[in-house]
Amino acid sequence: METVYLAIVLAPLLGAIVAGLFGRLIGRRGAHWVTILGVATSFVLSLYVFKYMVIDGNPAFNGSVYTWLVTDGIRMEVGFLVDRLTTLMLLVVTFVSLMVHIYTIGYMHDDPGYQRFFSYIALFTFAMLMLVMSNNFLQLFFGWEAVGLVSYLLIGFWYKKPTAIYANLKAFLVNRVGDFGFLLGIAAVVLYFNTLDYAEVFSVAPSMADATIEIIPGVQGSAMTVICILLFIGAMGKSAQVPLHVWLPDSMEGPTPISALIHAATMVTAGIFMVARMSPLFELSETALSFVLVIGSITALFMGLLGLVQNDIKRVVAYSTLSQLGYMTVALGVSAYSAGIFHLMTHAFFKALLFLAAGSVIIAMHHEQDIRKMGGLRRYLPVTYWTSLIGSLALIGFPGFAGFFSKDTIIEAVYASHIAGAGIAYVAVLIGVFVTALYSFRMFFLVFHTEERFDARTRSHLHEPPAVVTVPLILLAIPSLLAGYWIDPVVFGDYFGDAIQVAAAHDVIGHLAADYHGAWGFILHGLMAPAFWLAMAGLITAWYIYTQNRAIAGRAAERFRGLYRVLQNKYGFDRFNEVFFAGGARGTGWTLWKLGDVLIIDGLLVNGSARLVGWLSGIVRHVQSGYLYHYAFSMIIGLLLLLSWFVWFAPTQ
Amino acid sequence: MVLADFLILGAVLFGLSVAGIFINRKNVIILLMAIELMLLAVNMNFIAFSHFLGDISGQVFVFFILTVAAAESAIGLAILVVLFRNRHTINVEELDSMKG
Amino acid sequence: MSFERLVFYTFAAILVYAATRVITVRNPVHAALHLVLAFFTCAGLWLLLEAEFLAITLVLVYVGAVMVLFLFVVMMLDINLASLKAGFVRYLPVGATVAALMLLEMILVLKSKGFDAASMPPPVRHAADYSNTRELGSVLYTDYVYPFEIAAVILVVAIIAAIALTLRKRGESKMQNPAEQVKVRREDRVRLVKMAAETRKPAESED
Amino acid sequence: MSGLPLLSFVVWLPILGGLLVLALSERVNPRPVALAVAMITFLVSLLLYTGFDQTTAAMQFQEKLSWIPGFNVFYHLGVDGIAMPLIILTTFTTVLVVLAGWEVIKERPAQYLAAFLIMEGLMNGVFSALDAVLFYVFWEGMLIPMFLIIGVWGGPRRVYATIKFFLYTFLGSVFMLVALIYMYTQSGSFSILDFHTLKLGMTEQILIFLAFLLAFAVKVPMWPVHTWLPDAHVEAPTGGSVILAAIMLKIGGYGFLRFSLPIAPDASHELDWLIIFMSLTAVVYIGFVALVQQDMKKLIAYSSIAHMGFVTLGIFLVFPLMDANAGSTQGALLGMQGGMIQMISHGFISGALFLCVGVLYDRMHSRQIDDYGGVVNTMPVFAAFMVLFAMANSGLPGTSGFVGEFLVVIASFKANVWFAVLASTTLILGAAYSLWLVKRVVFGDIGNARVAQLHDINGREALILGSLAFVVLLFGLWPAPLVDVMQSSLENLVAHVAVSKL
Repeated sequence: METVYLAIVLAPLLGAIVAGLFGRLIGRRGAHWVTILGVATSFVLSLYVFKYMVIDGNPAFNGSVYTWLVTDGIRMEVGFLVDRLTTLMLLVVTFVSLMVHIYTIGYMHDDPGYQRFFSYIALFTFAMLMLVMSNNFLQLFFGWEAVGLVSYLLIGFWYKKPTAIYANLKAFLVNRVGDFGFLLGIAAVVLYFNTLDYAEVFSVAPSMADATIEIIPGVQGSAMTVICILLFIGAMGKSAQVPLHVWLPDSMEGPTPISALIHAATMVTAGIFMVARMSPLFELSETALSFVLVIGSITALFMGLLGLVQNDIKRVVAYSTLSQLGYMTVALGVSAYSAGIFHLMTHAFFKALLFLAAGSVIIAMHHEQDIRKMGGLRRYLPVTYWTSLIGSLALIGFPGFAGFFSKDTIIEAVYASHIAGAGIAYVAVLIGVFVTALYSFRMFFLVFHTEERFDARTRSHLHEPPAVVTVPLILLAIPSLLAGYWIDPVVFGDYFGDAIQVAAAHDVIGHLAADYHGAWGFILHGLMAPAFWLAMAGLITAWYIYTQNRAIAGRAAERFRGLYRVLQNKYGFDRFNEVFFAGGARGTGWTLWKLGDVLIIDGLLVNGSARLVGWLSGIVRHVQSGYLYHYAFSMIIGLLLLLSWFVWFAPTQ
Repeated sequence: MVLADFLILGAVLFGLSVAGIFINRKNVIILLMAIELMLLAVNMNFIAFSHFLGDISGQVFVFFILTVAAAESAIGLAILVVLFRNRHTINVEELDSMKG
Repeated sequence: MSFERLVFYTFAAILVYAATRVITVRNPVHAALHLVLAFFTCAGLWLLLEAEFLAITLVLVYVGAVMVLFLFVVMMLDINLASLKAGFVRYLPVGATVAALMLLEMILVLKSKGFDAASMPPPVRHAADYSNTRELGSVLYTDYVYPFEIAAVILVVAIIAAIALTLRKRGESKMQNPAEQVKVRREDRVRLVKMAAETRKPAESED
Repeated sequence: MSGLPLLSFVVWLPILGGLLVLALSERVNPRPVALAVAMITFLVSLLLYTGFDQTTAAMQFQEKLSWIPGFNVFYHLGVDGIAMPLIILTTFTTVLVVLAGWEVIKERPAQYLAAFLIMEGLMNGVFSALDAVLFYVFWEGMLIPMFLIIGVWGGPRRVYATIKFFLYTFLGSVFMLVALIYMYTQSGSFSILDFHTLKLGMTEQILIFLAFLLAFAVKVPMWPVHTWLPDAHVEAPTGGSVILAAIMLKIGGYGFLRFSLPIAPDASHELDWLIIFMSLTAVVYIGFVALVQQDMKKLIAYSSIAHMGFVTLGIFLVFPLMDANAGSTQGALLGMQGGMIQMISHGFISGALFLCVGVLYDRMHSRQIDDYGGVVNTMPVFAAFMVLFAMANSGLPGTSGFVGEFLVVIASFKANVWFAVLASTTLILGAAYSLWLVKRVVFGDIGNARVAQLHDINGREALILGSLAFVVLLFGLWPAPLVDVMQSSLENLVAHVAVSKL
């Protein structure tokens, strides 16, 4: 089986290298065929692994493939841990990546960097697979940074656009802030477990539950809490949780396919996957779980709110991704890891769908992204219309759709959880449902239903994009509809087996499973739940405001002008980062350089000492006056001093 | 005739020659003479010690001091002559070309 | 007051007076002569201390040679006295204080117990036939022969230095340089010239 | 193969080669001759690797001839796991530098190449000398060619820079000489190995340690005494700053491993807080300073100071680790290996970055970042290399820059949490200044007309950058050969240091 796993990982890499280095040789068609072939093979192999692992029920595979470095008793190697969690992630990543590859043929059709783009997204798939399949912290970190690198390259793909190269630098640096915490977490793991291998760490973990670490001298903190929080900081950076979320909206500068692939389906979920993978560690620290919960709920609610005021189609979807990531983090917070992963899967499908739909709208409207200049596209883009309707319904959790199952389970789980902060989280998550419905259908109506707000010239060649764009939309619409019905095995069955360990006290899923009887039962039960009503309320208010009486939106913005302005500049995060961090860093750098280096060390010590010697010798020069008698006098005075020393101070024997 | 008397005399001579150096700092010849005087004072002490301690080596040393003093004044005067021949003056104030 | 003490005090007085005059008189020639006087009185004192060889040497060497040299130089260089004497007293106070201070300290040392008559053994009175020169000579050529040689070398060096410093080669004097003369070669002096043999015609040769 | 005096070849071959190039500089084009000499030396140094016995920490390829019998001084060469990789780094970089200076150096190329070859020989001598006097001769000799290189072929302010460089290093090394002589008086011989076993009291050790510290801190350069490096780099010609960054900084680190730690373990243990404080300030303080530089070479120079801060941190972690877990040196090897690998990898990366700036400088004759912009539009291949090296400089896993930093951060976390926190700020700062440089120079629209006329890198430059990229990626993905070579030597050093000498 090891060769299969190697093939899954190396196929996209091979495609990337061939497309990247020999792009000009194999031409545009060659490039996209090579990469699609690579990703397709890994998708097919993932299906095979899914059958082998889940259907035939073979045991998980955990072996090291290549020893990177062995020092001081710590083995650092590249290894694969393929269990049910990995297979699920493999499926999601390779499927979405394949869809995006196919979609890109249409989207990047007339882009000069065609081959380069394909090699990057194939390289991204390789990096994501390395991350997902790793069995030790080193390879996880390798995948982590490689994914960050490729997202940097992709966001800045159109390097001529100054906003793009600003966005990719920002994305990389914010990711690096997350990786800063992540690396410290790994170092802490090495300190306490003296190994990087998951299996060894998880087996020893329970005995380390009450180990202590002294961060602030004198204060003994719980080691597991510190490790989990540090690892979660890494996840926050990658999965764009509140303080480190600032890069995701800007990453929309990149081409839409990568927004779909990276910033909706795969890379941003890496953080969620990592926390789920580290469930044995997280279960040992209550404070870490509540920390995750609080961060998740803040992100879910407040990022959703921002979605309301965005006018760029991709930005709205980006903020909805942020909010949904918040939901997944909330799920992890209440130890409902399976629900989190399940939501990750469903979200990957319908969010990729929404992004690609937005992409196709953009292609049709000739790269017009402002929803205020769209409207009434229902008649011109039927396929896009229906697929994005399915996507939106799945997003808001309309019963029967994929989103409903995963999001409602999370809401139920939060309701059932007793972790500190669960109450607030439940409230935030509920309001979030209403807000999600509101902004997603606001976008939907403004783009597809209201009056046409574009000029004749765009209308003249407004037509459905080619099949290569619409086919992926349809292919993605199917799982957005049906993925929900896998809830039975994935969430409530023991699909994950020992991949995810949940402490008895926190087992909210087990608690929910008590009154869960089949998917249909779940739907019926869901109809009575508040979440459904809030979603419908959101949908209706969106319908009323944006199709019937748009003035209300204007008046609301007018009346709550303060709140509106806060939402407009995204709670001031961007300005704060720009002024405090970037400006602060440049400021300190400047003062340290000008004051520290140039003035003190160079000016005072180095050149200063040279000037001192010069000044001193200037004085000493005058002692040699050239007059004979001065010399005679100094001799005699010297004699006198000697004499008086001899007379007064000399030690008599 | 006590040893102390001679030593006091030597000291007086020495003091006078030091004062002499300070006083006519500009006349090199007087400086040389003051130095001769100083040497004389020193010899006086030597001889006094040699006499009162009955040890001849004091006088031997004076013997050598005389030779050195003679050599020194000879060369001093030679320098003075050459100096005068080149600079046409021996006034110390004008001879400050060796300034730092 | 024994006669000896009387002689000592007169000589001392003259000596101090001569010394003060040396440094205060305006004319260098007078200064030199006062110095001669000082040397003579000092020789007298040394005779008092039974160091007659050195007294005579002092008179012979110093007065005879060095002071003559001084006078010779003073006469030769026509020094304008005015500039030398200007600002005569500017350094007087400093000089006086330094000299006084030194004198004070030396006398202070002398006043200590170490030097008064009590602690010193009485000076040995030599017999009439005691010859200071023989004693000095015996010591000089036995224990101090090495320094003696060095003293001789110093004197030679002084002589050569004095001559070298003041030597002046007058342009027009024709001097023979033996080194040059010896170094000549045959080619410089003799030049062989090849000439055709000339036969004398019989006729011309008679007249 | 042990018959051949390999080390003498490695030391004297380039020096004689340099003199040869100098001799026939007028008659024949010196470049191929210099390249040939450099290549032969590189191949000979590879023999050092193949013939190297990785199991023992003892000195190998030893050569010992009496040099000055009067003072018991020997011409004693030998190399172990610590020195051998550095020698190969030197020979490898010199080949690249000779290639890099091919077309660029117009006036007096023979002297330029000869200076580099002679310096290479001297540096190999420094790494392989086992006799204190021999070491000191090579150590001071090495300064002269660099003094000439910066002084003659440098930029406008070269005289100030080169004098400052020379005096700074010289001031440091004078105290080292005093320490060496003192130890000679104590032990009667100048052999470094004897110094390692020489019994020394605490005050002696502290004084000797401080003497060595001054010499090596200036060389590394460590934080307060680093201001000569940016000036030297800005004024040095491309080849000069590559050698300066790639090898001369490593001599400081090598010095700590060869002299300070083994000779004065107790003093090092006593003063480890000072070194760690200086290294951490270097990482953070210089990180910020590098951020605001306007001159590309100065930025890379400051970045190499920050990276070298990691080396000294890694080396001196052994003592806090011993304090942290009661004397056991478990984890100390991690830090030292991290420091050592960081030295080698930094040699490649900063060498490559300087070559990149050199490539740009040869075309545009300006090092100011603002003069560039959108270089990727006219020089795509070069842009790819530049981005790769910038990523390696910010410690991206998969490149050799990551290996050293990863090991040092892990070891420093074992020693003290705050060391690790401060050390890993380099993750953010390193990425910040490297990528901001790349953003302003490489990406974006074409900055100005002159950038528009840039032509992409030619075969020669591609060969140089390509080989460096290959090595950076090779050691990033497969660091095993590098680590195994130094494993036994570092274990021996850690064991030696753990034992007190009082």
